[in-house]
Amino acid sequence: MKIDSGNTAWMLTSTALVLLMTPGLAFFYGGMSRAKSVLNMMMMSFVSIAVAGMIWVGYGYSLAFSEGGGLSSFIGGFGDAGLVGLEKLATADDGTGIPQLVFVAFQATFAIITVALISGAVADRAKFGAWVVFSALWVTVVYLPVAHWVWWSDGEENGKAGWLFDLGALDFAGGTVVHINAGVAALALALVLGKRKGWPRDPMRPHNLPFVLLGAGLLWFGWFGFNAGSALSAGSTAAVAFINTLAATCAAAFAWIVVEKLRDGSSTTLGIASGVVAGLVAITPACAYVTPLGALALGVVAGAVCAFAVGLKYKLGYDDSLDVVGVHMVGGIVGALLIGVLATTSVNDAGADGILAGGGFGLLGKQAVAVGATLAYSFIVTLVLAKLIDLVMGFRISEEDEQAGIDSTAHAETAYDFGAVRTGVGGPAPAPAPEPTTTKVEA
Amino acid sequence: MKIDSGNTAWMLTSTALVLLMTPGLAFFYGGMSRAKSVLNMMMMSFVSIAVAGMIWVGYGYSLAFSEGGGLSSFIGGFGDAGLVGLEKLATADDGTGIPQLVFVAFQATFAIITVALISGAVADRAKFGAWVVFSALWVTVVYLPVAHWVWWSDGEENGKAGWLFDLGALDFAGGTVVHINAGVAALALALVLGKRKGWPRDPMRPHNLPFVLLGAGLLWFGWFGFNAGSALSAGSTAAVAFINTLAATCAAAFAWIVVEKLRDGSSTTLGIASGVVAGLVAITPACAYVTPLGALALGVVAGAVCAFAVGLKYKLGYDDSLDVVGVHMVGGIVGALLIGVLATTSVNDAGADGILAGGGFGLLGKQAVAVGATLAYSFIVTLVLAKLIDLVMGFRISEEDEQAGIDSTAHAETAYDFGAVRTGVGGPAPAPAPEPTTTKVEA
Amino acid sequence: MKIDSGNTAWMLTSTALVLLMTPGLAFFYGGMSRAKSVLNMMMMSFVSIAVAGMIWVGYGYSLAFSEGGGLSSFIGGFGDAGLVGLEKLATADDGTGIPQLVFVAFQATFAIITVALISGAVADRAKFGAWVVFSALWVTVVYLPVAHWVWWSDGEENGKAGWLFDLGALDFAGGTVVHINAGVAALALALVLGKRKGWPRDPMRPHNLPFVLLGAGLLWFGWFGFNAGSALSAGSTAAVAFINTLAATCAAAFAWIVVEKLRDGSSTTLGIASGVVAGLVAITPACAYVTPLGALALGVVAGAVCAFAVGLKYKLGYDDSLDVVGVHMVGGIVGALLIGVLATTSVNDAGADGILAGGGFGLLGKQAVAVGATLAYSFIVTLVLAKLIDLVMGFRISEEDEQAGIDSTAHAETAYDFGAVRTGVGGPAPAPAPEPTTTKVEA
Amino acid sequence: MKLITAVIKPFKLDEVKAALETFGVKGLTVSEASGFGRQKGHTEVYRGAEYKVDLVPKLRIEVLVESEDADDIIDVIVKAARTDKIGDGKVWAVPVDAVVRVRTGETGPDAL
Amino acid sequence: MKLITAVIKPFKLDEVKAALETFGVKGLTVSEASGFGRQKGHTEVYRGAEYKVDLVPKLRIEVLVESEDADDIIDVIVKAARTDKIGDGKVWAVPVDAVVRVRTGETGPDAL
Amino acid sequence: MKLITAVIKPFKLDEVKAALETFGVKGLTVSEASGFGRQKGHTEVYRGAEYKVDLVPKLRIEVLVESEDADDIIDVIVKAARTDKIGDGKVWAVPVDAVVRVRTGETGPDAL
Ligand SMILES: Nc1ncnc2c1ncn2[C@@H]1O[C@H](COP(=O)(O)OP(=O)(O)O)[C@@H](O)[C@H]1O
Ligand SMILES: Nc1ncnc2c1ncn2[C@@H]1O[C@H](COP(=O)(O)OP(=O)(O)O)[C@@H](O)[C@H]1O
Ligand SMILES: Nc1ncnc2c1ncn2[C@@H]1O[C@H](COP(=O)(O)OP(=O)(O)O)[C@@H](O)[C@H]1O
Repeated sequence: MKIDSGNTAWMLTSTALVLLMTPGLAFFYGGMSRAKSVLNMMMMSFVSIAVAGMIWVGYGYSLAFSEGGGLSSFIGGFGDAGLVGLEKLATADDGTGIPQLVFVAFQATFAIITVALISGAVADRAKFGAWVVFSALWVTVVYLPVAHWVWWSDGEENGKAGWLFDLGALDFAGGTVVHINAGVAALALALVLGKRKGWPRDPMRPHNLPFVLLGAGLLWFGWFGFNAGSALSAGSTAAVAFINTLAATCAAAFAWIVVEKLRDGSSTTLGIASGVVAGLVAITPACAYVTPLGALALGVVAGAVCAFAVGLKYKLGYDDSLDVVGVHMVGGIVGALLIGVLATTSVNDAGADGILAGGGFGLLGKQAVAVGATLAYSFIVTLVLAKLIDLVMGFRISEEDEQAGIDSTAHAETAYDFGAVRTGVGGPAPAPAPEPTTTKVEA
Repeated sequence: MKIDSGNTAWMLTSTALVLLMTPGLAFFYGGMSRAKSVLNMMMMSFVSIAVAGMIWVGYGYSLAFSEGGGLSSFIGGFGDAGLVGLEKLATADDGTGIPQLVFVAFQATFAIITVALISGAVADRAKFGAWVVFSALWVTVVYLPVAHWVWWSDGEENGKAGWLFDLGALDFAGGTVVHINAGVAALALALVLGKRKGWPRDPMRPHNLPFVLLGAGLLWFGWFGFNAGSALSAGSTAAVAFINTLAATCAAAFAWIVVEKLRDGSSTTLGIASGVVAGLVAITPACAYVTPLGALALGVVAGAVCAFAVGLKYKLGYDDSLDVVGVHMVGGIVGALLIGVLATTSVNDAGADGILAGGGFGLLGKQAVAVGATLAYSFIVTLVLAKLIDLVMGFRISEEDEQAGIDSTAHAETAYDFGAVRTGVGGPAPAPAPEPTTTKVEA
Repeated sequence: MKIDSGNTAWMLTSTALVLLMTPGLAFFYGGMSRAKSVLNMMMMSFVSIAVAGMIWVGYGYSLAFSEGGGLSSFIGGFGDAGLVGLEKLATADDGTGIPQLVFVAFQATFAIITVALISGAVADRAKFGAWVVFSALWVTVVYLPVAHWVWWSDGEENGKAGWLFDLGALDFAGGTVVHINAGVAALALALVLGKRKGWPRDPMRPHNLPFVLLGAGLLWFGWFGFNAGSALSAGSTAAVAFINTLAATCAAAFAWIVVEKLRDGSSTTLGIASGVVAGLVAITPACAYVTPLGALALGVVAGAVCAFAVGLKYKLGYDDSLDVVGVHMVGGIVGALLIGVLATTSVNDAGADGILAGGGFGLLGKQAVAVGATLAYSFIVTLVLAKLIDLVMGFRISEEDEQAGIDSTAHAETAYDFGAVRTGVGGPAPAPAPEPTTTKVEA
Repeated sequence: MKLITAVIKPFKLDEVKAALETFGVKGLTVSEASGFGRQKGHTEVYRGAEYKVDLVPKLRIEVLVESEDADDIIDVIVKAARTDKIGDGKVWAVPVDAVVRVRTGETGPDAL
Repeated sequence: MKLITAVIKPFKLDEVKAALETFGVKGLTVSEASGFGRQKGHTEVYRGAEYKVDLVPKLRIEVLVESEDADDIIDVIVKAARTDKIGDGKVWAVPVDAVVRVRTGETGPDAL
Repeated sequence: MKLITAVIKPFKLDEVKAALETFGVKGLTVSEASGFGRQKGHTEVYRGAEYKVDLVPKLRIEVLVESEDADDIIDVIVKAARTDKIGDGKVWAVPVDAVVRVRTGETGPDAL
């Protein structure tokens, strides 16, 4: 069909917006880290862009979004590997009239951010090389299949599709594929890597809260591309997704700081930033299926639940350093399940009716299956993958390097140098030699 | 009418851009604050998003942009409360073909930033809870009516409309509704709260000038959505608004630093950042009504006037901490009045001719009425509101808390922790107890 | 022709995106500077926006993009000075249906960033006033002609056009006009200004690496407007440009840190950020002419080559402080020449076939001519210009001011003030007077 | 001569400085520090985690004075820095053998 | 009384502090510093440029103690701060004439 | 032994360090500070507001030396740090009872 310049304009914009989310995440996470490990944290996000981006062009798009022959319910094939020959196609049959390569690019940014999200669980202590290997493998064996399950169909009526798509589970913009998936993978990774030295005894507070807010702001901004862009067109569905994304986020941010105020006596910056993200996560799967008032309600629940969920790690004893589990996994589950309650076709014919709209418990059931399947698959495969990497190359840095700070030991840099007194990277002295030695820290 | 995907794409983008302005503002203001109160400053912006966003969905849009029965010239009604039933509508009769909910979301971001702008006047010293209450009430009793006066009409010829709309005063993107309104409210609030301890004797210089520039950069970027988005379509009017926004801002930034150079000997970073914002403020109401050369002239005037206006507070003795009055109120007035001089229908048929285009003094008169009405209404109502809040719950923190820093006393956080020596939130010792005590600062 | 709202929406967005790149650049460069000169670095970017923006409206657009009578192959005329009368035009004959003023604004942002790019070569030591004069003159005598050579044509078949356009050299989004041009001008300027005191003996490491990443992130985001926006429409060409921009950047970033790891033992933050920019630079001229796999290859080459090229300055002894030459000049040349190898009309009919697509060496030859001409013209004219400015007003600050830090001596500010102990701007004592003196550092 | 060092609460700097100037002290040097003493730090709960913070921010003031003024100046500092709450800090004096003013090379009490 | 000053590697702070507390020290003051000694710094190569970095980050701990404890405390610090690698730091003691606790005005050993 | 402390202008660090190394000093410790003295600070006008800034950034250098070198070293510092403008700083010496090198446990002059 003919290219629709308006839909294409919105999708180009959305793609750029979603790409910006990963640098935004680097700040959200980096600000929460300690000053001696902020760079490593940010590097994990940036290298995820590079790795997942290259994979996507190479074979990722093809495995996630092409027909996979007999395995089509579970994984795609290599027909579109290298994106060869897609240059002049418009996305065929969906009526949006956007060039195929725009859809490819849009989806690339989802794969990128999903893997980057996981890194928050392993702040301060993951070998950088091991992280690079992990991110490549994880995209391949976890992300691509799950994306295929939920989003792929050949577009024909009664045609082939991913098994969760077939089932009728709703996930508009990636609650299961992105957030639950990343959140539970983060849990698995935190378990394999173990706790940071000193955790939870020592304070490991955010070293730069304005950066956390910067990250939250950029994430919020980019998330409009994520959610409203998932309409693949600039029309009423995008409009609904957009206003709901705003409404739910406002409510969740507010709910989080109210919980803090009541429970702890003060509302914090970290709290409002986390509330923003929790709201965004929870509305993601639901944004095109609920009313604005429904979105407000969903936001309140997500903000309050996640405000409590981030404390779980202290009780259960896993060091999910920057709360990926408490925000993304829990928030994603809240959103996915509340679809079963709040969804209504009055908003979007392509949706379904949840409990409150008189649709009964059927939808909730399907949502639970999708959640459960994603949790189980992602957790198990990630656990195995991480263990394997740990065995083969070691996933964790030495205790000495961790204490000195991973920025200087792994990247030969320190984040800041404000002083009048200029010092070096400040790692442990290179060696007990009486004469100047040469530490190579070239860039 | 049918949805126009191109116009919708631009309005979705614009809405996201304008939303980004408030986090941008958090950095613009936060960087200007002192290190011990930057978080509180940024929190005021972020919580404004949450509060105004929820109100907008609840009843704000309805009061501002729906028909209000007998009071229609002054305020809307509750017909669209909760946005119920707007999901599938396109904006009716204006020919732009954007979904109604996109217009709702776009306007939400205006309400949000307007109230956030005010917070710059009360840096370091406002109770956070009181700010939250203030922001909710202020949006309701000041913003919604003024927005209704200026922008609402039922779309019929000789139909109903807000009284300033009826009058024929021009305000393309919100010079009166947003900037003059916020600026004069800031003045009222600064008067009610009083001066910071030590002001103006002590230096209270920006603690992080790069953040100020970051804020200015994000504001500038987002402002293209604010101004060119106010065309509600992607066509010639948006194009004019866009280039004028660029031209005026360049001129104002340059004018400001030239004034500094001549007057003080050096051009400063704070100066160029402030000049950018002054230019943006001043061109806001005028951007679709003047030529690019007119915009350059308007920018020069705005930059130079505001560069002097920010010094006024020292002469008059009100502590408008981050120059909301000097930049937004004064810049807004400059822009609104210069429309009366520079506007020309050669640029936009929907505009009018000012003095230079041979339109006489009529337009200038109308502009003056709109400015005067907004100044008077906003100042008085804000003053009363703030006094009331002060009486009921106290608007200002204790002197001791102010000195120790509002970040640690109100939010139990400090913005930065760069040191090798890790310390706590650093507020005053919790209590003279010989044994460890527990300060609850959970988040 | 009629306005196309979709194309216009995308071009409005792209223009805003490209404008954001210059503040992004301010952070990329500012983070790499030392703490005592970050503000000056950022000011150079911001003032470039102001200066180039005003010039563009005044006469810049006209000289670059209008018909220049007998000199039309080399420079435009003054027919469109002041943009008078362009308000209601759509861009005439190119079929994109965007308003003329949108094209004007889009191109303005290119002129702006090109001059700002140069400033990285003269960190810490250029008189601010001299920089302002330089930026105005450089845009006029270097940028405008080169842009005219490469991009201007009157749209008629066999009509008039810039001489490089005529030649058939390909530069989709500005590899020669922007990057090679700025890169070689940076070299000339670094030679005229000389080395920083202490360079290369003293460490002059980035003072704020998160800012470098922030800059890289914003540049990347904005660059999608730069490259995909250069299609001037939202269709297949933009789609190709977009995915290629992503692919090449991922590959270049990864290649750079692999080089570092192999050569130096660690991958650095500065490395990945530089790799991102190197990839963006190199794909810029090529993005609409190669396949995604071609873009990956081009990215790998660009990342690796530039990772070595930034070390050249130490061998050759010019103080290109923030690696403008090594990244923009070298990266730009890599991209421009690789078009001759990788271009294929299978992607874009408006392109040409390079060596691999069976087009022979002809295209490579044309590319080499365009590169050579830009290098020669820009280098020589910039050298003369800088020397002249140096003679007339002095281009470099005093050694004492440089040592004390240009932020405090030229702008009367310091970037940060985190301390509990509040100090002043910290420049050398104003004068040996026993009584308080007044240093004017007003803003 | 003596070197008097005072570790005080940061927000008391202005008062201490003012008091010293009133007394006639001609110069002083300030730096940032952190410490603990009786004020053993405190336990903070942040985002559900409880931990002990035992170093509290302080400022460290150094003043070179003539020996005969030492006691009075200690007194002045103590008075100005006191809040009567735990953590108010310490002041101590050590003997100084020599002092030189860099600019002029003056030594001894003239250099103060 | 004595003032003991120790310049140590930053990451040794916790151990030194713990050792001092175990010994019975009631307070201390910490500040950031940088220094060089035998550990002459090192040469770094960054982005192709080679340069000498000669100041290495350290922490500076000050403890006021009774004269008779000084030697033991020096010992305790030395043991806790030692890594046997170059750059471990210095500890020194200077005589103190007077100490006052700001909060109470107590002086002498009572003020420690 | 003596502990020599010098408060100097920040940009003089390199010169002072070089001079001390030439003299044969084996180590030193640097920290950031701010201070005032004759150089009473100055009045600044920023954005229309006038205020007094009275603390100016300085660096604080500490060097442990053998007693007999103390005077010479003070001299070396004073020469290197001098700009002849107000605010050049102070140098002082206090007696030291004991010095220990952490790494080896050496004491006295050997530990310097
Ligand atoms: N023995 C000591 N040696 C060095 N500094 C000390 C010592 N005791 C206390 N201090 C410093 O004095 C500060 C206040 O001491 P603290 O005992 O908490 O207060 P108070 O003296 O009011 O009981 C500490 O934070 C620490 O910096
Ligand atoms: N003479 C000195 N005066 C002051 N401080 C010193 C002196 N010598 C060493 N230091 C401090 O002690 C630290 C460690 O000294 P160094 O000689 O490197 O280690 P080591 O004693 O193990 O050989 C230095 O970084 C410096 O801060
Ligand atoms: N009495 C003092 N005690 C401690 N430090 C002092 C004293 N006098 C001056 N200083 C330090 O020396 C620095 C320079 O002193 P100042 O009197 O301004 O210069 P000059 O000695 O050249 O007149 C001050 O900033 C302060 O840090």
